[in-house]
Amino acid sequence: MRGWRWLQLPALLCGALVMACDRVAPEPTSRAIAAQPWDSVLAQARGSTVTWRMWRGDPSINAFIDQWVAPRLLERFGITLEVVPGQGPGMVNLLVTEREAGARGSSDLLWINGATFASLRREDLLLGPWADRLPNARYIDTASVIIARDFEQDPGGYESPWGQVEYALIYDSARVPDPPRSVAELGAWIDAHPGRFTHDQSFSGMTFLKILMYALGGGVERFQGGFDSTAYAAGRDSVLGWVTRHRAGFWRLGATYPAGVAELHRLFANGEIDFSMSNNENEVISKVRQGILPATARPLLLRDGMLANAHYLGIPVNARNPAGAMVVADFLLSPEAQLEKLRPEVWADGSVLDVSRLPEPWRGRFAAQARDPHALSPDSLRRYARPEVDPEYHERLTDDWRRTIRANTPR
Amino acid sequence: MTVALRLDSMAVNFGSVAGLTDVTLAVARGERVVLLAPSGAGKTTLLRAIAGLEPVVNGSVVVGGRDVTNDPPESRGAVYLHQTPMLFPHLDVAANVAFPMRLRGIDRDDISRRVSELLASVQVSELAGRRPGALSGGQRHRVALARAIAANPQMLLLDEPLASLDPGLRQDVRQVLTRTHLDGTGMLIATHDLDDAVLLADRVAVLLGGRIAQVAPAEELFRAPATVAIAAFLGIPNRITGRVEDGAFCSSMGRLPVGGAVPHGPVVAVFAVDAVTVATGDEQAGVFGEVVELHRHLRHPSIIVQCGSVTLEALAPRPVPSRGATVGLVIDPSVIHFVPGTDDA
Amino acid sequence: MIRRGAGLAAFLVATPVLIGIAYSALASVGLLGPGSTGFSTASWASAFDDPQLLRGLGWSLWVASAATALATMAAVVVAALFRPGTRSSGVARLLAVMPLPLSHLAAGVLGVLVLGQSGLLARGAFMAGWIDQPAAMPALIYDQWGIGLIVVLAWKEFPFLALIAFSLLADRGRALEEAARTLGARGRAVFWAVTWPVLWRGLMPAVVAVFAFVAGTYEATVLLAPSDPLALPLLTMERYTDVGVAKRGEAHVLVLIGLVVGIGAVALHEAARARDRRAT
Amino acid sequence: MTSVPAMLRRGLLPLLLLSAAMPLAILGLASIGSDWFFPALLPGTFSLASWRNVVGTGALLGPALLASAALALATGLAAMVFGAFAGSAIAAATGWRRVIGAGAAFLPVAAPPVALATGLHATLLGAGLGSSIVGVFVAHVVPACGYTTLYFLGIFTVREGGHEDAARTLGAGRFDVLRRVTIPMMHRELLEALLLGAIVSWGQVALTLVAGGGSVRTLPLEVIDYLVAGQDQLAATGSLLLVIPPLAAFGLMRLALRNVELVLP
Repeated sequence: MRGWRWLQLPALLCGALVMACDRVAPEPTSRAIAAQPWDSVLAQARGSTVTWRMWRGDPSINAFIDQWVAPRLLERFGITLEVVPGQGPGMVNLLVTEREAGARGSSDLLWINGATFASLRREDLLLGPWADRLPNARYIDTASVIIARDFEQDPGGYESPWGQVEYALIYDSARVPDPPRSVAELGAWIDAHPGRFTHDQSFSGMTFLKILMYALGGGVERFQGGFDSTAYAAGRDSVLGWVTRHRAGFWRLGATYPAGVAELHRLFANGEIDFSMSNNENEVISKVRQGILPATARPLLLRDGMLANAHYLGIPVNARNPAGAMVVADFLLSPEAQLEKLRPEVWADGSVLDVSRLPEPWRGRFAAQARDPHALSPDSLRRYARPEVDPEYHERLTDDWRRTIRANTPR
Repeated sequence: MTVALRLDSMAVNFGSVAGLTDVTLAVARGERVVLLAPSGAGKTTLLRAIAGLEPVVNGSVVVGGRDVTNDPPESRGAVYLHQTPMLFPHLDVAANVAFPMRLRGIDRDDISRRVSELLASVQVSELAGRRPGALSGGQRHRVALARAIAANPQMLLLDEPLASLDPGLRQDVRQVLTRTHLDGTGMLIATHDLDDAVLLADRVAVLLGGRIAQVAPAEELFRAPATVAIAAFLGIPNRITGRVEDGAFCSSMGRLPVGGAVPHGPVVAVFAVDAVTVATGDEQAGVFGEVVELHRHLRHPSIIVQCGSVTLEALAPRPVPSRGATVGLVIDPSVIHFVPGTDDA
Repeated sequence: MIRRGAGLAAFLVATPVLIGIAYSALASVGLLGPGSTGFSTASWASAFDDPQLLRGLGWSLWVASAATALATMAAVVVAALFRPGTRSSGVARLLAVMPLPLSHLAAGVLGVLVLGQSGLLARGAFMAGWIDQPAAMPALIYDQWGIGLIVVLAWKEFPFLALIAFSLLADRGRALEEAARTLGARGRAVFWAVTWPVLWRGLMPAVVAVFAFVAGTYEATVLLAPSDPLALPLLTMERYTDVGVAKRGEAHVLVLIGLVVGIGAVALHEAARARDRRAT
Repeated sequence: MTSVPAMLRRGLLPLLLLSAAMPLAILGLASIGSDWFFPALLPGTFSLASWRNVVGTGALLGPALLASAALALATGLAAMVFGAFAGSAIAAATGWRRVIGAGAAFLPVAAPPVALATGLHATLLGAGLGSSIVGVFVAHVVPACGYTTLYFLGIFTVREGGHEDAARTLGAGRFDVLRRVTIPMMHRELLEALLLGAIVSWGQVALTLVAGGGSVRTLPLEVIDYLVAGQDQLAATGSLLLVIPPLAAFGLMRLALRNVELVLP
């Protein structure tokens, strides 16, 4: 899920106005529901309606939710699923506004992660802890640092994971049969093929720079455990130095950068550049199916390590139907839903389950899951996955890149 | 005879500056009063103020015996007719005439009967179904008049109804105005045209310097203008400054014996062109001068004669004398009007 | 009654905007909004300290001037050539005004699809054998001079100005042109002596409104403009959506600068018109 | 012998045709085509998939279209009424009152959307209208009223109230004048103002987001979401839906007014 500046503007605007507001204690009744026995939760959920607020920008995800999840929820649990659009900062803003106005909640379930989770927790807008009580929670791959930690934060039972993604470059196997596989090789490739590489200015592009920073700055371990300005200064200097060294080989000589990842995809698909990138290694699968990227497009991981993160489901404190929301979250964690979601023709979203913990026949089914030719192997994904760290690194790097590289001002 | 309109010391501003300062005037029912004033004197402003379209700063407006100074335009009983008729382009002729009656919620049959009557009275019955855009200028005036009468007003306020019309059309509209007989309604017709005033008016009110300078029937106005300024506005050419002493008018032309009730002291003698004729013999002539200019009016040719420091306009004799000729002039003392004071107009 | 009406109308229209301006003014000096820490001119200092601001402001003014000038010229030429009474004037008017309801967003997308180095123009050039790859196509979008953005904005604003130009010529222009012709003016002289002055005076308020709008427009700009210099609306939005609340004050400084550009254009025009009125 | 203007006219007509037809053609192609990469002049694959998102289960574009249409209509009506009154009031004022009135009308038009959004959001929150469709309506009405007020200010400045005055002295009250004279005489201007206000609302992005808190979904918001997600086919379909209704309204209005003009001289 990408936050985007168009959407962020109003959200932050709203946030701006409510920052100074007093915090109202959440209602204790909703909290109590989270502590009830599962049977009682199921009973309360039956016949109810769950309003799920989520990003609606991808037709394959929408189809999965509307045509696969919703009918099963109705059939098995008597739950009517209602999906409303909303994401990231906009949801934070909405909940704050609702609390301020004393209005009843307009959502029961939220698709969140990272910064959104942090803001919601800071504002005490999430119900919990409840996630660990879901029956299907026992299958979660708790050994994975990607799932157990959300940008270095402990979910603490206030959000339940339901998918994971890993950052990947995208290349065209027809145009670049032998792509660079490390940061060093990428640098050499850029020098050898001037004008064929760039990254965008938005969140994805800055995440790419962050990946470079970890790779050139001695690994992500150097940056873990909260923001450290010394580690940052060193990391920044190495990544901006790398960019400066290879800049002459960038698209348009590195004088301008595409606004967002959609623009980057467009340049890539039309052969203006040879690489695109994505927060989700499987985006290439759905975009190829949708005819947005060429069929020869492939994801690419750099050996130095790529960033990965999980996405979660949260329940707002003012939810009208927390019981129903918990049932939906549990269903989405079920092996059946996770497997369906993983299928390339459905969504190709990474599973958060530890397959070795699953009972048969699920273990076999996951193993037999035919992999899309565009998809990467779970092994390599796992090998190169690096966890997200303190968001301040992202902010500072973005700021410094804008002031120096983008503004074409020598440092 | 009751009064249709009475204005008492009425003051109206032109925009934000003082305009009309002290207007007092009365119009009787069935009377046609022409408001005669030079362009820019405030005729339109005065009519619009009476109708309630401009705010009255001071004084009062009484229509049909009722003080309407603070009433909105629609309840004053005074209809204002624009110089160019403001017929509603989205309504046909009959609907335009029916407009004021519709507002009063009159029965449909009654309305259509009355509309036919009114259209017949202004001789445009055959145009009932036409849109205003398809009418000639004269027809528009007729329809506008019919529509105004349909409002059954105490007063009709007509703003320069004949200005900007060609001569044929002027005749046409004049006829409609003079023939339209309205017993209960007074008419105030603004114009700057002397001929119109004479033709249309029962009485003429002269608006000069922000006030009504004189109200009189047309002949009296032209014979005895109250001030030199009025005389000048009326275009009376001969205005001689002098004194009346011992039954004679003394000026640079010499002494002219006058009779009757004549003011004493400094006066201005005002007299029309036809008061001065060319003497047939020298013994008759009161004053001699040189012909400096010939005015070839169609009906009354005149000559301009320089008599010392005084210039006189006189009826031209036949044959017309040539320029530079010396002529003797006779002034008929009985038609001289003496205005007390000096000519500062 | 009428005077009170004008005051009330002005109040109702202006209040939300004035509140916004007041909010921005207070937030820019740290008295309101997130991260506000009491009165401080730090945001102003750091906003003006950033060389991106003046470059971005200058670039936005250039793009707005060029696009407005181009759209105005096109509108005048089309309206003058197809004035009422000429052949195919009806068709031309209809075609000129057709793109009017198109959103700026769609206009930006079309700009990318047509003018990009791999856009339809480039594909046509490829088919014709003029270029062999996208990079050989001149850069019309994300370019230093904003050529593509100027073309798109001019095309988007042209129908609005053309609509006004057409009605100006239909209302007053025709009689005046006839008058000029009877006075002996011919062809080009009629245009310069009558058509152009009539259009110029009548179009001016709309031209100013277009300029103010274009200088602050975001949708097409974000799709077509380069990242350096960063156009003022883009810089403002970037500051606004920055994750760190510390930039919010700077964002409000930029909002106020954008406001000065918009209101300034209107004020300049009004002043010029007032002087013009006094002079004649 | 052809004159220079005639030659220019002949050259310009195809350009105008291109400018009018190109948006619809390209958006139309993009909405049904994918695999459209350089140097192909036409898409490689055609499908109506994106149009299923207009109507059908889980469709987003259809409901957004309805929301946009309702908002545009309501905004257009409100802005038309307000603009007519405000415009005539300001046109009738003199001196500094007129200057201030005209300046006020210019404010929402010339102010950048962010400034407008900040003020509106503060006001809406104060009125308890945050994140509601009513709040979005109010947010759209403000700039729309700016445009319609300026529009009517221009009209009433040159228009003399002769017909209204005539009606008043013929016995019509203020309301009668409005109902029987001003509205029937100005139906063209009123319709144009309605369209103007509706178009301002129709294209609104920033204000919808601010006032609606993201939960009031209009067509431009969907288009932006798709654009950001790289879903060019859906974005094109949405853009096409954004173009067609105003174009149709425009055409219908011209047609309706042409009929009126046949009756009127």
